[in-house]
Amino acid sequence: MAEHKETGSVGHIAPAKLYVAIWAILTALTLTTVLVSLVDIGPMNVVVALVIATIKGTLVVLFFMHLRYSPKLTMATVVAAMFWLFLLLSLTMTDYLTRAWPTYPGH
Amino acid sequence: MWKNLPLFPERASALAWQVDGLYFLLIAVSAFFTLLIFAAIFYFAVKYRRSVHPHAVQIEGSLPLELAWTLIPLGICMILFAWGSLIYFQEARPPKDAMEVYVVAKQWMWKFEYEDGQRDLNQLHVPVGRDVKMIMSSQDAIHSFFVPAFRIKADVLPGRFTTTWFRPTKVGTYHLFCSQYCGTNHSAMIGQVIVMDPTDYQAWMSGGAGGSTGTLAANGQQLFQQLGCATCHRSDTQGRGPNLVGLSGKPVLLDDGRTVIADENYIRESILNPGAKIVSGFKPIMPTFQGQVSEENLMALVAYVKSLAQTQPKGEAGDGSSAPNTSKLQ
Amino acid sequence: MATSDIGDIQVAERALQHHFADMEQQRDTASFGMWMFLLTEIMFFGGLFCAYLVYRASYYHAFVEGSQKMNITLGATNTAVLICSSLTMALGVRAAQMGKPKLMVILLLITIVFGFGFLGIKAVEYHEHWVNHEFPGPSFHFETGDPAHPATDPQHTEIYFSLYWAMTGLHALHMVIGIGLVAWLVIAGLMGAYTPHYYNPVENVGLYWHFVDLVWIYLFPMLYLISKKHGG
Amino acid sequence: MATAVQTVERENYLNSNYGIKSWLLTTDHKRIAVLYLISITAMFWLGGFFAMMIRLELLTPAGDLVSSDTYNKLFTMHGIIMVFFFLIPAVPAVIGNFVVPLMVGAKDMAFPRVNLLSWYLYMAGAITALTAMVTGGVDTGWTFYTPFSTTYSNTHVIGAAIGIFIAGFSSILTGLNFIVTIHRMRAPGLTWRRLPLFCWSNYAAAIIMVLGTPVIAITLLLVALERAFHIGIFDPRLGGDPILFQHLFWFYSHPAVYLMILPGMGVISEIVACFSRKRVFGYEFVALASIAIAVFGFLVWAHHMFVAGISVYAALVFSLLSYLVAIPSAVKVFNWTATMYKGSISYNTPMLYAFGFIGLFTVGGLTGIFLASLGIDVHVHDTYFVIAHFHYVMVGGGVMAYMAGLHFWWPKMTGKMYPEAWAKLSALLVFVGFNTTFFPQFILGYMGSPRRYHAYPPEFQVLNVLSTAGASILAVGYVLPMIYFVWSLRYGKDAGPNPWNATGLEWMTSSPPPTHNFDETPVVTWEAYDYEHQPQEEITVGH
Ligand code: HEA
Ligand code: HEA
Ligand code: HEC
Ligand code: CUA
Ligand SMILES: [Cu+2]
Repeated sequence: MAEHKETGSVGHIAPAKLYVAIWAILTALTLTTVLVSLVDIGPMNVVVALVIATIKGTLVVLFFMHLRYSPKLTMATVVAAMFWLFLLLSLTMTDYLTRAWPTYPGH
Repeated sequence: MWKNLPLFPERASALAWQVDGLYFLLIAVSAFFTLLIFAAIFYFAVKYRRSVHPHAVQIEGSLPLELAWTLIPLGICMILFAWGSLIYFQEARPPKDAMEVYVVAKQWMWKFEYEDGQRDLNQLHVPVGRDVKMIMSSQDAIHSFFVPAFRIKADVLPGRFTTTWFRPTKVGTYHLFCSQYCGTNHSAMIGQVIVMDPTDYQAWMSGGAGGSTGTLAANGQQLFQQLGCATCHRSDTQGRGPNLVGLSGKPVLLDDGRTVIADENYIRESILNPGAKIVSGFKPIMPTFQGQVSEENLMALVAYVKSLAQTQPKGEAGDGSSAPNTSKLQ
Repeated sequence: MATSDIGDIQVAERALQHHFADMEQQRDTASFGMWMFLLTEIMFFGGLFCAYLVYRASYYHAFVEGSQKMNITLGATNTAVLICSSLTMALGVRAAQMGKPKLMVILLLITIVFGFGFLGIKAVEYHEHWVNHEFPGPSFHFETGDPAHPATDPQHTEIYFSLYWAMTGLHALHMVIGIGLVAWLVIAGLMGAYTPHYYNPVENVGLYWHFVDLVWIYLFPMLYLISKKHGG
Repeated sequence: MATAVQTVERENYLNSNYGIKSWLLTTDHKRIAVLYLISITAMFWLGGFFAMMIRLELLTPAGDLVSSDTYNKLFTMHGIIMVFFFLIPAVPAVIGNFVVPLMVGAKDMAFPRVNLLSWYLYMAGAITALTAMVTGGVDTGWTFYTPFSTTYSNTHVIGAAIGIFIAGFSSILTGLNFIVTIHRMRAPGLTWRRLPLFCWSNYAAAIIMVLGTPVIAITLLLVALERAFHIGIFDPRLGGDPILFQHLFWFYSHPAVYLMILPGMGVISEIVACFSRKRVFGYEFVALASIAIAVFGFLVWAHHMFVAGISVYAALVFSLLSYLVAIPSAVKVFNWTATMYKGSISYNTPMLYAFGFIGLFTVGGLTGIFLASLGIDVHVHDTYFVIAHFHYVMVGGGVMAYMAGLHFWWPKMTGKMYPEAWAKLSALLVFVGFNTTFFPQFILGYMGSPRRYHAYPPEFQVLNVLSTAGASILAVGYVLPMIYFVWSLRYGKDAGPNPWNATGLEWMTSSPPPTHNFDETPVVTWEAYDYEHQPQEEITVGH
């Protein structure tokens, strides 16, 4: 079969300690994001919240979901998902964010 | 028979020629490529038919050819794109001194309100040679304002204004279609655009057609008092709200640092959803008027606020005179 | 291709479907299929994320007011519960990989308990919103929190709640399905269906479970933690 | 010709098992393809029937045949059926399902049971939607624009939306199956560069199914929720934005139009190569063009919304991108044409349809260029120009390709040849009827005749009469194949494994293929379309 090189791609067994460590980090990050939300740092609130969520998400995908040990094809799938979601959001926003722009200078 | 078979729409606006020009170019490009492909297929199919050409010559491909038929169409496309966009920008940019007509679309009719307060149903009267700007919104579903002879079309949305404009160049009566599907009588939501001689137009105007009740702006001024807007928006700087004189068309600095142009939609939004854009230096205390003003009243309010931009606000003068620049016929 | 010679080979062969050449091809295929499915799920939620983004940009203040009705303590607890369930799920898959079916069953059962815990807490929250008329529709009622800020339109907060219910509701539905799938694994596990040579279903349900966790990881800050400061 | 006398009937997927159950519970991709073939044909007839009703109503300017409400339901149901229940599944689910596993040398799809589930979901969706139609109909147009669909229509919108929602999952699962099959199930030696272009284009289409369909699913779900609970996401009275619906709708529905054409393009590549007896010119470019269309197709959706009230700047971006997506299509058209150069061309029915496809798709595609141009689209948006454009690409392109493929693989699917002379006649009728129906609509559209109009101004009548006349010819052209295909099942000549003497693994097994497709897994050592080494003499049919 064309793409059958990565033997044991799915079969990788990660140490239990690693899982527990990831869990600890995730829990800590949850606490952090709640605490940060209680202080007002203006627009940075959103940024921090999303960055933390993204770190958490990445950890889940890489370790709990074994993406780190998965074939390239699987990684490509994840990247494609992120990319298309980005397309949906960003191209929609090209409309909403520029609606109020003037159609010509000096209006 | 040929009388019943017109093949090309009338051209009755300044813009129509430009659209048609691009259309002809597109037809030429399409005809060229279509004929090219048809001719090639026909020629190959005959020349290399199995009976005379039993053994195919294997040809893998050719990079130069691939590049050629990628880049040449691409180049043509960029020209078409640029031209099309230029026309579109013109369409999206109403001239400043255009005469304004407010349009309320609803299932299944068109209501027009002229600056002077005339109202009309399904018939739009405009003088020839004058720029006309349509400020439109819908009471229910989405409709679309389409006048083929002018080559313009714009959807009419509920909950916000859309605009379009045209300058009629030929006296006559033209189709007005609702081109966005809007329910049972969508196909009956048609009307006429009647382009008149300026003198006829004046006569029609003063004929009191449609029953005028004071100018739109004057109505708006009344509402402005009734709804209590005037308690906050005063013509000095003492009010709790910003002074609206001279607002329309000017850039407004918002408290989040953005600047927006105070066009019809901004004024509309300021009334219905004042929290969305807060003017810098003011508190978000203005209550929303969503659900309290009808579409028509809203248009009157907007017309009034816009009229305040003139140095001598029409509404305040209360003279109900026709638009100040009627004389500027082109 | 030669199959390995370890003991459970028979279970594995029974599980090999006729159109695959070997277990490895079958396993890779199943896993890839699952990832593809999760990709479609992302786009499925993506439509809602898109609506959320657009309206949050337009009606920021109304969204802030809506988010203040959220119970952050419960939300955060639920996040923690889901993370714990993900841990037990991951360990459960690991147990299956290592050929410890009993351990796997226990871990999966704990996962189910966490799952129900999440739904229970969510139900408490839903109930609270329901009695407060924070459910979109004719019965919706919302007082703007701050009289000094009448500019926010309660109707826009209604949009916030529409999105809140749609997103968390869809997520909860995924949880319910997930619990069902894990329960199925438990039963099959008790019957000895999985061996180190054949545990695709465990692996795939695990992927699904983590994905549902992942969605919540985003929903939590988006819906609960918009801003504490009034009127932002 | 008579050489292919089969003495003992070989066991094949059709005769290996009889009985309703063996069909309804089958996991054999070939049988599932046949199930799809039957259901999709029924849907095409139903959609075609609605089309004929539309055309009859439009014979006169007055709205005299049916009431306006009925007319609105007619074009809505015509659009919904033709798009969601006919053309989107047509080529992939019927032809793709049958040939892709054969082409890649696999015993079946990667997930045979999921494949069956897809068919059941399709049926469930179709029945739900049809029930909504029978019990009162839907009148929103196939585009379901809000707030009309959510607030003002009082027809069975929820039923139709749920039907499409369910069928959407059928599409998602089919796409998923294709992607995984093509990645994981290829025979040894069948590298990506040796993959037939039909597989490439189905792969590209599958990308769209998998990434786009979920978005329309959630969007229609929101429409249903909005109707049921008034949640206000698209309701302007609550501050919701009806244009957001259009964004979400077209995010799927524009790529969906490529979903409808891409598999068809794959069919054309196979056929042009086979009947020119040449390798497809610029194979790599054609293959990559498919992927490019699938990816770029996601970037252009707002070109359906140029006059909807979107930002002028967004309109510019989407117009530019719409031009870009046209380029890979152009590359394909040129490469097909070049494939015929110095070929050895025969005029069998599939090839006639392929000629038709290339010509009509070119016209349809080039008029797409008109629409992508902002200045022109403002005028022709929502007129018959758009109707003509998309019938040229969908009927002139999509349906032509489907017919081409059906004729091409019919011998493989059934083991029988269809009657060539009748088939040629019907191909001709379809071509003539099609152009008579839809060419006048370009003129109508530029004249300003709006679409979805039940009655129209009298000056448009002559062109409309012409169009209706053409539609009648078209109908005859579509009825004929139906008759002779059924006829051929009994009276057709035996086809033999490879009647076209084509390359491709699907031709290396018997017709109809055995349940397991291949007696032993093939090992591929040659390029796709290796017509150079395909012996010439063996051609049994055609001339
Ligand atoms: C199979 C379906 C299909 C396909 C393939 C296409 C292909 C294209 N479509 Fe079409 N389209 C539809 C189905 C399809 N469309 C439908 C259903 C609608 C209406 C929906 C509704 O409102 O109900 C629609 C509507 C539609 C609109 C919106 C119109 C409106 O409502 O105002 C636009 C605007 O840009 C558009 C553009 C294009 C373009 C640029 C292509 C391109 O991909 C075409 C590319 C092909 C070519 C260009 C031809 C081959 C090239 C050459 C021979 C070389 C020479 C080329 C150049 C010089 C450029 N289409
Ligand atoms: C795959 C897609 C597809 C296909 C194949 C077709 C096929 C046809 N379409 Fe359709 N069409 C659409 C997709 C499609 N259409 C869409 C998406 C719309 C927009 C809907 C909307 O606005 O929401 C539309 C709209 C549309 C309109 C515009 C309605 C309006 O806006 O008011 C018209 C008008 O002429 C039309 C005509 C036809 C005709 C004559 C055919 C013919 O090709 C059909 C020929 C087939 C047959 C006739 C069936 C087989 C023959 C028989 C069963 C014989 C017996 C029957 C009789 C002779 C009565 N279609
Ligand atoms: C309670 C006081 C109050 C009332 C009543 C009120 N406004 Fe305002 N208005 C404000 C304040 C404060 C602002 C500036 C902050 C903002 O943008 O919301 C404002 C802003 C505006 C603006 C934008 C002005 C700019 O400079 O950009 C417009 C237009 C407007 N109001 C129109 C109206 C109209 C029309 C009414 C009546 C139907 C009305 N207002 C009633 C307080 C009020
Ligand atoms: Cu109003 Cu169509
Ligand atoms: Cu499109």
